[in-house]
Amino acid sequence: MKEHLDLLREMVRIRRFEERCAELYSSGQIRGFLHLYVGEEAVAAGVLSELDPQDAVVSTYRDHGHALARGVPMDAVMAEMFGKATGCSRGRGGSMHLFDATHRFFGGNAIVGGGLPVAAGLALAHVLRGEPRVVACFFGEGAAAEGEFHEVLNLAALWRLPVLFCCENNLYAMGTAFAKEHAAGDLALRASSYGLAAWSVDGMDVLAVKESARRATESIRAGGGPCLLELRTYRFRAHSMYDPERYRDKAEVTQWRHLDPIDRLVEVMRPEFTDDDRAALESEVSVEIDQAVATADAADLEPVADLTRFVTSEVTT
Amino acid sequence: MKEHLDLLREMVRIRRFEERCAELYSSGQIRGFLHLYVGEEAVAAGVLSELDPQDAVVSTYRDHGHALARGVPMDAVMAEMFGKATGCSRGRGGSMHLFDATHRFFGGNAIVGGGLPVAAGLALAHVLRGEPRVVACFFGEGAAAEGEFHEVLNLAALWRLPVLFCCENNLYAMGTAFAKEHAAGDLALRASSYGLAAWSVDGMDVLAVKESARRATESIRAGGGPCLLELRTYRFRAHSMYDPERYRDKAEVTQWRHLDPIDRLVEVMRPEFTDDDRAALESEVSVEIDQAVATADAADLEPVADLTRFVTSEVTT
Amino acid sequence: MKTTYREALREAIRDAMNRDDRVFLMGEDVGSYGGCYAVSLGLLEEFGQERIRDTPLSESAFVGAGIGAALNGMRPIVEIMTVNFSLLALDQILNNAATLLHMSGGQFPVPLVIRMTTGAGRQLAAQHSHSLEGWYAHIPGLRVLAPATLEDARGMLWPALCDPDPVLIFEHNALYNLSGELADDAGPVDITRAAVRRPGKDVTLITYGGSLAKTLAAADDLAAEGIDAEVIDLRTLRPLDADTFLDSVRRTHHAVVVDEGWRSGSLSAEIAARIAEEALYDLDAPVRRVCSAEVPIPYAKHLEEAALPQPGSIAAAAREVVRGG
Amino acid sequence: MKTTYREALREAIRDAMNRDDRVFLMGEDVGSYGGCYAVSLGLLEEFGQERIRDTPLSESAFVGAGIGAALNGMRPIVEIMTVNFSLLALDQILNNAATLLHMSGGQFPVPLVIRMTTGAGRQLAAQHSHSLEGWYAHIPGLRVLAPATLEDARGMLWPALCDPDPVLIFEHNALYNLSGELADDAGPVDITRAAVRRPGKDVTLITYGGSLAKTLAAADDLAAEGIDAEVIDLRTLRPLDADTFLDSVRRTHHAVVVDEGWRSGSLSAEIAARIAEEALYDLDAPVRRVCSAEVPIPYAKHLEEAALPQPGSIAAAAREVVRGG
Ligand SMILES: Cc1ncc(C[n+]2csc(CCOP(=O)(O)OP(=O)(O)O)c2C)c(N)n1
Ligand SMILES: Cc1ncc(C[n+]2csc(CCOP(=O)(O)OP(=O)(O)O)c2C)c(N)n1
Ligand SMILES: [Mg+2]
Ligand SMILES: [Mg+2]
Repeated sequence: MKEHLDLLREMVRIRRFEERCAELYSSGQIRGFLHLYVGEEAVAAGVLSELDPQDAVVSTYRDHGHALARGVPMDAVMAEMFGKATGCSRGRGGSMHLFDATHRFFGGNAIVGGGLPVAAGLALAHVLRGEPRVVACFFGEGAAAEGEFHEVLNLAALWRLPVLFCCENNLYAMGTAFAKEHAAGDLALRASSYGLAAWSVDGMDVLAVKESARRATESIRAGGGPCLLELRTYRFRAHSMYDPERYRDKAEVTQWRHLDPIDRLVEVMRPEFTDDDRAALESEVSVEIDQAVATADAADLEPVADLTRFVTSEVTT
Repeated sequence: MKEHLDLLREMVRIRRFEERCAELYSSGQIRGFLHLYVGEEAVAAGVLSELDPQDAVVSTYRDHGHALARGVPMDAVMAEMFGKATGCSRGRGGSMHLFDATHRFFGGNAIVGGGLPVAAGLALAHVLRGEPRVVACFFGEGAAAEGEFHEVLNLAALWRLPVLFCCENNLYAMGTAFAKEHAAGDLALRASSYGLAAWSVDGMDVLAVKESARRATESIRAGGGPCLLELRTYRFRAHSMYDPERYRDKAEVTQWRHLDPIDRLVEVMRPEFTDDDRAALESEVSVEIDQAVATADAADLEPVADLTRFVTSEVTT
Repeated sequence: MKTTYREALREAIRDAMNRDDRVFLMGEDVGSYGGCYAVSLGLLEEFGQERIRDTPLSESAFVGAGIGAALNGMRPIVEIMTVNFSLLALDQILNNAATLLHMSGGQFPVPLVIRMTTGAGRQLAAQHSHSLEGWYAHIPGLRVLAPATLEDARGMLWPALCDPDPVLIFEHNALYNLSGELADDAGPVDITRAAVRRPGKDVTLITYGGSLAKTLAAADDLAAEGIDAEVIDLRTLRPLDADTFLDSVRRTHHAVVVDEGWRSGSLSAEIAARIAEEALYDLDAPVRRVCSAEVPIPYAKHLEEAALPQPGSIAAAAREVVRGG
Repeated sequence: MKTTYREALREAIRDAMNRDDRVFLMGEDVGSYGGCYAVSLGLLEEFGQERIRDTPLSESAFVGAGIGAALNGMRPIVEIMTVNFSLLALDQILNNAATLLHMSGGQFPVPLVIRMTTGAGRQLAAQHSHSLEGWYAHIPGLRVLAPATLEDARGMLWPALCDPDPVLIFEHNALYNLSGELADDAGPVDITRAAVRRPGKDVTLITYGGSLAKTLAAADDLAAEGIDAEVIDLRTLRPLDADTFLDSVRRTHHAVVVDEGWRSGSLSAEIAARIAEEALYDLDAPVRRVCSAEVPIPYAKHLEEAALPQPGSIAAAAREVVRGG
């Protein structure tokens, strides 16, 4: 039950956070590109609950959920989207580029596929030092059409790099449906042709995701080489705040909303988990979010004079 | 028998041409990088014998065999390597960049994997115009590790582009053995995971190559989408003239030399094909090569004043 | 007729598709999504999915496919969402599109048009805010265009498609919503010459693309102070029409180059170098460049604004050049 | 000790591997083949395949893997066979290696070294003869080095590895066989300053890498005619040590920039622009640039030679600058 509750809390934190971000975007407090994770919470919550602090995470531009589930403080994430000095990237990254060295969160990469080679390299360092660690690398099914997907899967399988490839198959890459992106229907099958263990998971079922992540990370830590999980999920909202969603039916969205990962976990947790418990959880989360917004709002901007700081390292001798 | 003889002639032309090139390199008449096709002749001869004049061909830096088997005049190929104005690329391309518009030979590409997207585009034009043509695209097993291999196979399968992918698996990419290049052992299996027809062929058996190419081109012309042939072959000589071949055993080379595609075809053709026939063929080829060398040697250089011609088109109005 | 930059681009595509069967548009989300910046909105319905062709996320493959189709008789327009992602296809553009004609001794021209978005200013952060058109302007064999006006958005595509060689068109992301009047019969424009957008006699401000409006704004401010600036829009970044800006500098004796690229090694360096080579004795003061700060463009609004050329910094440079330090 | 550029590079790698366990070398054919240009010959036997790591033909993947390994505590040396193929990894270099530190607000430095061959001159034709180091010198966050001497071949690697940020080292293919004397105790060199390779008072010739020898040859010819040329080797292409060449130009009042890149938009433009900005009043004549012809480098020897800077064309430009048209 504790485990279930933790997963639920994580998913609710992400869901409410994203909803608040949408509002803050409308009110102009968040700018740039904003990609929400609503509907996909089970993936981040399930996978990342299986990682250790010493493991590493690589994410995409749709990175809020990964960051929060990894433990990056919500204050720092929200402040980043406000472009503040207290943001987890000191305001330089914004929504798409969350970073946190303390949590070994290697960022939000906004070039589709661009994080995969980096994940392979992080894992290579672990191999060279003989450390039994896992690098979780998130990317979309759209990214799987990029050349880097191929190069990195081959490299990781060849060198048995301890990477957990997490392909979030939400059926769309912006407006491009899966069938217009990939000639072959089964991504996990394709991935296994590289000589690594790969399978599909119901990405709307957080317990299934967690269980698969457990099996995969165990195998990876034991030296079994990389694994790929195809996490079948769906984004309930538009690709970004600019997307009028011309490419899909409302009915399809509704159908997927019936599979809401939060509702499904709550079902599992009933009747022990009561309406009151739910309300308590929601209000706890809401306090956290309000707090994050308030501190972000109050925080200072980086001084303009510091614009070119961090282009190169500040060498302290 | 006529068919056999044509295949044999083509292979012998290539073999002797390459041997002459090696000599001409040693004597300094050919310069730059020179990649010989010795041992792989059955692939070019077998595949290209199944193509029509309206089909198209895309090749690599190891392109002499493809050019000759496609019908590019030997004079023009040799002159190109001499850097002469009469060369098939007017001396600008050299060994790695043979081109011939008349024979729809779209060149010699020296960026590993760089020809594949171009082949897809050539085929796309055929599709858009409704022409039942085939684009034969040659590349090595090393190229199959590049991202472009993945992107193009997916695109071609997705759009059912009429491309015949000819993967010349000669077991080495420069000094990198197959097993150090690819995690998965079976390239044809990998390719078929994209949803296209792919199979392996004994690339040292020209009749098997031809038969496979026939099946593949028939299927492609009939609208069956792309095919991939993994042609299992071997280069008898070094990767290029700079390669001291530290990475492989002499014994391995010797073993493969026993599978010499020319010898094997001759075996099949015996006893009808006599030693005298062979000698006649050899001398016919030798005359052609002598002739090509002589005319190349005698030909003029492009005037230095024309250095910047063809950077952009010369528009004649 | 009242229109926008976006609509003018769309009309140019529509017109080209109607004029020539060999023309088709291909790129990520150009079809059912309507184009990442909505340029191709509605064209799928009009021309069908053969000619308005959504591609997978495979920049190298579909740009290379454009090259192959161009080699084989078609006239493709390839859209790369932004210049940032074009790096994934740069090998195809440099080593194939720009090179095949010469390398084949004149046999294989590549009549391809590639459009892409460039530039910063919308808080999209480092990986979405590059201005790398200067790199493309370095490549022999390419023509590189930067429409900064409605006329050019409407008129550059057709001559680009008629060019037998590859042409790249850079659309600055800040311009899509630019609106204004465009003649009903607006059509093809000259893609070989720079344009004097504002005549003046005291200083030559040389720019292009997304910086044109900022530079014109600076010129207005300068006018109020009695400095009469001439503003030149390069329009064609390769081959450069140097005559137009050299003529101007010979008249004004002062030059400022405005370029959203990072300063070191940007196109602005080439302009400044040409002036130093060809018009040195006409200069009454050193050439000044106003460029982006040499920093990955940050997300936060105040930092991004500080990183980019602005009317204020342009006017300040002009003042310095004209009046001295 | 008598050595070659190739051996000096190898010795630098060996030395770094011995000094620091975190250092490893990775790239195509660096191991059993001995390196495409034989730089790493013998190192596989010495250090084993964990640390001398052959990669598949996947430039983007292994360069990106170098970035990841550097982020995670290692000190990788990544070899890309030539700059021509580096375009396939340019996205990783620009959008990750050069950008992560800033984009993460200072959290993630990338202590990576990437070595690659550049340049023409061996009849390798268009796709193997590019000089694109100028593009890399445009990227904020990178340090870009071009060793032109045995000392620099031997001495640049270690300080590059000590730099907390990514460093690119460009080795001109014509230099590998350069031989000469190197001090037995040759070691790390300063990687921040340009060097005056030949002092002179009449004209400043500014160059780097593969063009240094040609420029020195031109200086000898000029000396015979009574023109005393100062030759500056930039060594570090980013960040540029402008002071060294500006000081020189202020003394000689004449400048010629020699750069094997294509002229328009090459690094030479940046140098010329800096001179025009910072030393305009010191110039007695316009700056001249001697660059490669703007053409994909052709195979034929006579055409290739005509396309590249040569001692003759360098000397001619210097004469023109000093004596006038
Ligand atoms: C190389 C590259 N090409 C295009 C884009 C524009 N783009 C951003 S997100 C996206 C869709 C990616 O889809 P997918 O990988 O499925 O991830 P999802 O957004 O569905 O989570 C595209 C095309 C980009 N950022 N990078
Ligand atoms: C992108 C790129 N990387 C590296 C090279 C250097 N290179 C030239 S040929 C070659 C090996 C290619 O092997 P394979 O594809 O198997 O073809 P083969 O030479 O065996 O015919 C390499 C690494 C190159 N030309 N292009
Ligand atoms: Mg998706
Ligand atoms: Mg091979």
